[in-house]
Amino acid sequence: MGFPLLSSLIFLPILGMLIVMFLPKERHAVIKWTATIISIFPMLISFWLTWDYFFNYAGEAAMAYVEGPLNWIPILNIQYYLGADGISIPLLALTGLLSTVSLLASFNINVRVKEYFAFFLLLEAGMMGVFVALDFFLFYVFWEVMLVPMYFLIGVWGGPRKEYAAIKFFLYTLFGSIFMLVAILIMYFTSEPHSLNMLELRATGSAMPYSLQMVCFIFFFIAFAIKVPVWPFHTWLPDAHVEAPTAVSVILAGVLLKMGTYGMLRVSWPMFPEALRSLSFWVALLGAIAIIYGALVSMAQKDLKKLVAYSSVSHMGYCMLALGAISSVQAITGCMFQMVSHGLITGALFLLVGVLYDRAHTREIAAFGGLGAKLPVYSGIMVFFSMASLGLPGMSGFISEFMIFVGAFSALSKVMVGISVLGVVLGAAYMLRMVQRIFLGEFDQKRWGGLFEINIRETITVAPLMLLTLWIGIYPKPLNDLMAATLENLVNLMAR
Amino acid sequence: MVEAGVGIIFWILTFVIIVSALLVVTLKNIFHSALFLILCLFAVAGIFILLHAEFLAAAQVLIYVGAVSILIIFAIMLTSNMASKKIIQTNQNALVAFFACLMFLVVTLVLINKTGVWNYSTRNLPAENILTIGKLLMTDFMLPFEVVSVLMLAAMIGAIVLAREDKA
Amino acid sequence: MLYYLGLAAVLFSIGLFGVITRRNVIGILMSLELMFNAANINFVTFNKFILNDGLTGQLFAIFIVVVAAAEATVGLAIVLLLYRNWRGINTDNVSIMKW
Amino acid sequence: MTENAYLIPLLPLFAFVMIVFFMRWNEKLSSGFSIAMILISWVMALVVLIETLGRYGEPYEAFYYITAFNNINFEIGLLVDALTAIMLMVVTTVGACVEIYSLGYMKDDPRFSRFFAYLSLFLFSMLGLVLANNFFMIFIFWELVGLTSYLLIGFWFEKKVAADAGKKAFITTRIGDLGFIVGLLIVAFYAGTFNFGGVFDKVASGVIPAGIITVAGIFLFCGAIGKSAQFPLHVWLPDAMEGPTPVSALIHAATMVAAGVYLVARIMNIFVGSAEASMVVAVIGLITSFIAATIGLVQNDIKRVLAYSTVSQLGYMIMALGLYGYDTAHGHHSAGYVAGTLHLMTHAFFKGLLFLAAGSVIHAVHTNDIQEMGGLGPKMKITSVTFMIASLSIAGIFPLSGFWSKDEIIATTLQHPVFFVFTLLIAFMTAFYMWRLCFLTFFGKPRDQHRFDHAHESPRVMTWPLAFLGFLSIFAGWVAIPWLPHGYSSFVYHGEMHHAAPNILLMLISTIVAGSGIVLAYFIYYKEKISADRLAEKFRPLYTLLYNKYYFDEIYQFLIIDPLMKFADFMWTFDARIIDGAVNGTAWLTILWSNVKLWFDTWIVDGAVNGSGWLVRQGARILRFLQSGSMQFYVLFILIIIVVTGLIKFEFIRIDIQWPVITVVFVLGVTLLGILSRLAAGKEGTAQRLEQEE
Repeated sequence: MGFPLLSSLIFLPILGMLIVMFLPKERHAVIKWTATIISIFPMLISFWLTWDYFFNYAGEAAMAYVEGPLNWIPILNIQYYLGADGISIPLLALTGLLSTVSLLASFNINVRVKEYFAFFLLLEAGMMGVFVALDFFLFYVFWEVMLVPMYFLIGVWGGPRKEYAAIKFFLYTLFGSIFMLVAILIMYFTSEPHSLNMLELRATGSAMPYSLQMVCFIFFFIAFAIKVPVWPFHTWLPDAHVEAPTAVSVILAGVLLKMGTYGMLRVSWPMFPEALRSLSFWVALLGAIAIIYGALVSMAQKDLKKLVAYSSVSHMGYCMLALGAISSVQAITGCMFQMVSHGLITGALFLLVGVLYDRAHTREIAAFGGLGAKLPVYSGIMVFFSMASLGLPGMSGFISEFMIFVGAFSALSKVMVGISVLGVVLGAAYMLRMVQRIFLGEFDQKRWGGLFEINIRETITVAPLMLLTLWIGIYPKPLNDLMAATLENLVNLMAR
Repeated sequence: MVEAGVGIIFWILTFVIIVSALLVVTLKNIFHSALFLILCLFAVAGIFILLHAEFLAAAQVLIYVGAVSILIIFAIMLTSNMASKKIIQTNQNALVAFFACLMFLVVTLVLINKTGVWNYSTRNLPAENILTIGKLLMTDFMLPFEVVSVLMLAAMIGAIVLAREDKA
Repeated sequence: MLYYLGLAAVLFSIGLFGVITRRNVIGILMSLELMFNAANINFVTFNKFILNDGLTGQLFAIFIVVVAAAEATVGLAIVLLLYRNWRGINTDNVSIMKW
Repeated sequence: MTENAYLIPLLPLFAFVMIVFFMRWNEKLSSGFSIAMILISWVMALVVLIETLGRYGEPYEAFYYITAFNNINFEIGLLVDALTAIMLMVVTTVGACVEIYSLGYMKDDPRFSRFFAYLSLFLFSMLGLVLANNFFMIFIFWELVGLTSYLLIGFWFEKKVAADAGKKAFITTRIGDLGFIVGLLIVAFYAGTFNFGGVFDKVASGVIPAGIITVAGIFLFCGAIGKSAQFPLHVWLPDAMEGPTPVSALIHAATMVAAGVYLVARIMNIFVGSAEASMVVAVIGLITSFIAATIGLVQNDIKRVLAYSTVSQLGYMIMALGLYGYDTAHGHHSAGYVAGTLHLMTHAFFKGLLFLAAGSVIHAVHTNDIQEMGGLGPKMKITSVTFMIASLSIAGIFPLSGFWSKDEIIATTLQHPVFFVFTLLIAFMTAFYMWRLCFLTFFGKPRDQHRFDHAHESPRVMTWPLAFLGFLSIFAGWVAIPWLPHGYSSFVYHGEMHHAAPNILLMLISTIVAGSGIVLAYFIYYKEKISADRLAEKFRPLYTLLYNKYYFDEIYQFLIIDPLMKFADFMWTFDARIIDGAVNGTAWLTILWSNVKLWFDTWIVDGAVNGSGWLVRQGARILRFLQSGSMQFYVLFILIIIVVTGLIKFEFIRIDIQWPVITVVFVLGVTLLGILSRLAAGKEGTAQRLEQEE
């Protein structure tokens, strides 16, 4: 075993947090740059992992870069056990990238700078940890660790209703976590000898009696569904997104939501095949409802950020639809694609909304109009991502949606998929309405004459997202190959 | 077991020591206290001789009586005003302290008394007291000896540094 | 032997009393010297009556004397310093290390 | 050259990239580069056409990249057959003409470079669409042309109508694409491949049930309905005329809207496999064609008339293709395929020309309303002449190119009487409204003197493309003259080659019908023998209905958009009130419960805690006297403790209580002692210290 790359993904941000904590409080610039530069290292490591995995491990489904298991709390058989495979690697890279990008986008934070950046790095550590943990206890710990900085980031630096949003987010997620904890405990006491090793528990789970499988599956599902969020557990999301500062919204949309779907793929799907088989239809149904419902609700929004937030609900609905199509590798691959692409696109949309908000101090769609003439570059980028979000070919959103549809069509009720496709039209409708009302039409010179164009730092933050969106959209094969073996294995596990 | 002559001398010395020690701690004039301290230390040197520690007695006289006491007197003369006898030389703890010390003394004495069996030595001390000490210092106690000399040096330097007038 | 020990105990108690009650720093130093002497007496006594061989007790006493001398030196230097800074050497005035 | 055909779309893409990133600040450079690229593409398309002719239309297929994915192939490849070659030619020709024309038309626009960038991007997508060899790729380019269409319609986005029109176009076509996607899903599921050849093999081999083929065909046709503006999704195309006129000419007349027709022709094998689907196609085409033609009769906006004419002609082509599928499914021979594709080509040329000429007129008089024009013929010779050539062509007058294609379509409908009658009726109406346009615009007296005085012929960059397209409008159809031994029909065909015998009677009928339409227009709008107003008065309800385009927009607004928005609002309220309300309600209940607990906590549990805290505080107030800072005091303290410990330890005092009690009593006692001693003397000491400090 070589250098513990996965551990360093977790502990570098923590180290960074400590460093930031020891910096003098008033030196804002120093703190900002330190945090950003530190966060570049995990990003580079995650990129290197992607690269290395692609060339050396992508063909096999086994865990790579395994660290441990080291006994951590031996009396409970809790281990420090990390590993990565085809479904965690892309998400790690996404996390690394988005963390750096959002730190870069946080440079306009001016109150309690030190705390903000320290929390942010802690958050990054938590997210990385969730994606690499192979021990349930460890997984749970990281899952919760991430909540705390999130709570403060929303609650301290958020918008006008930040306290409400933060508490709602925290309690809601915690509510779900409790179910997860119970399910973990059930698993723990069922396994013989008692174990918390996720990979070993797959065998335990599938050997459990049907009723117990159902209970565990549903408990896990509630925990993860709240995080995704699956309709009808989604109402924390618009509040949290809208009140959170820009960078935090980016992380929320880009990474946190993925943890729910990741959890399903990593934990509950391969563990309880029987329960999964009898419930997969309902999962897909929830997904289909979320697609249509999210799109409709976001059509009715007047607040730009809320619109994007509800579009997240709709987009994560695609993931759920795909997760319901358990027999199709294509759908599951599409789900992974959608996770990555939603992270990129919605992350970028939030960044851009933040850019506009910084200048105009309002997010009301009706307040704008004709910005295309005044801010051509900004409008161009925003239109680009709107198009990506509504699934224009040549961008990642299209690839993922199409894969999901193709896969789901073969595995699920045709009518349901047919109805879900409506989401594509509705998506076009709300995105275009938004674009039209903000960028097209008459320009109000008196009110918005003072707006200025997107600056270099902001452009740098969205540029990588743009490139990746295009890359995945035009040449999705590498990403597909990266995950193919793992997903095939997963589908086989689900089909047990 | 104490021989008669030695016994008389011992009691005299004891008397001197206790009285002068009491005066040291109670006299209002600190200068007088210092003088009684010298007397007390002399008497202790006598006790040492009684205990066959001739070299120690000599060292006691030289170092304590000769050096330390002079030093103290110097310090007294440098610092306080001897003429002002009004200064109360004891603080508000005196009463409590007195009882506490008395109790301590009682406890200690009773303890000494209660320890019934002492493991007396049968042999006598080496005859050539000074010779032996010298040998021991250069052999078995080499290291402590050196350490003590370094300590002395450090104390010296420290004293100089502390007592130096600030130029500023 | 018990008398010697008794003497030491008395001397020690007196020294202790002095340390506690003296207002003057120099007075405290002098009381300390008394306590050292009490200890020395003990050492020498035990050396004479208990120790089977050698002069370890006396050697210890010698070291104590030396250390006492050093302590006196430094202590007095501190006294001088205090005097210069505070225009007085009463301990009451040095008790700034309290709440 | 054919093997390098992929360069044809890539060159405009290159132009787009170069303009966006490097040239956008230099208008001349960007427009010049863009035109150069499309001209090279044009030359290459020409070479490809000649090579394909040399192979007698033998298809050429190339694969560049295939990835198998859960038994479905995703691939990127080229398919060049005769249809493709001709479409390439059409697109590049019209594209080149339009770009050159735009040099003049868009001259003073602030976003000049961007216009050329968009045009290049569009040409890339369109050419890619034409060259695609599988459903997946065609869908990708399908969406991309939709995007560029959106961008170009909304090019003058400061105008709200333009922005609205762009959005409407995108969303409406997207509704069609919805069906297209479902069709693709069906194809992928049942055929397991997206490749045209592969799918057609599966269809032909009968592996796929007939019902599925019908459903798939109809769903795929939905895409064409959206893109080619067929009933009931035709409403976006007239609105799309808010875009710059060159855009209307290129995208909304000649190429993109033809993509739907191209798609139907391309996947003809599926329709051939299902008579029902073909019939749906044919009927939709006929309805569209008829509706659009009737609306076109009464419109006053020159571009809208042309737009409805486009819709109508597209319906024609679709109908012809549908009838071909229907006939072939029943084992008859039919000229429909040849007719549809031929009309696709000729229509592209003359409709492009019509729009460009109309643009030239609009450029001169700055209005779209034909009621404000009139008598412009002498002032704008080239424009008016070319416009009239195109009008003759679209009306189907011998021997212009429109005649040959239209004649073929009418020939196709011979076996279907209903279709035949309507087709002739539409041909009549087409001739009528086109010439109504001509007479009102170029002949008679000027109705708005001010605008008339202002009018002038357009610059040469605008008239030359007109002349070139005029040339094509006359001669392009000649390739299909039935007496030619190796004409169009021996080159572009589906299934087996079928050489129809020329039907002179039919040609005569169609010419007479078209001619009578022109004559009627002549009497009404030139000679004014029959008053148009009186006619309108007489048929007031019909006129109103037509003038308001059968109220399609209003019906959609009322039946679909409004309910949808209401529903969206309702969902939002539902979300905020019910779902979120449930969450918040739970929170409220929890808070209520916790308030009860809070009371309990405050007074009982916390009371205990606070009480102890209070105790500690009070104790600390006393105890702090212990911390005197006086060394001597500490020593005394230690001494006392040692003494007491000694007393107890060595049993001077016998206490028969447990050690904790002893400890407590002992500590308390010592503490009190110390405090007392401090208190006794504390004030004095403090006072002294204060004195010293002063």
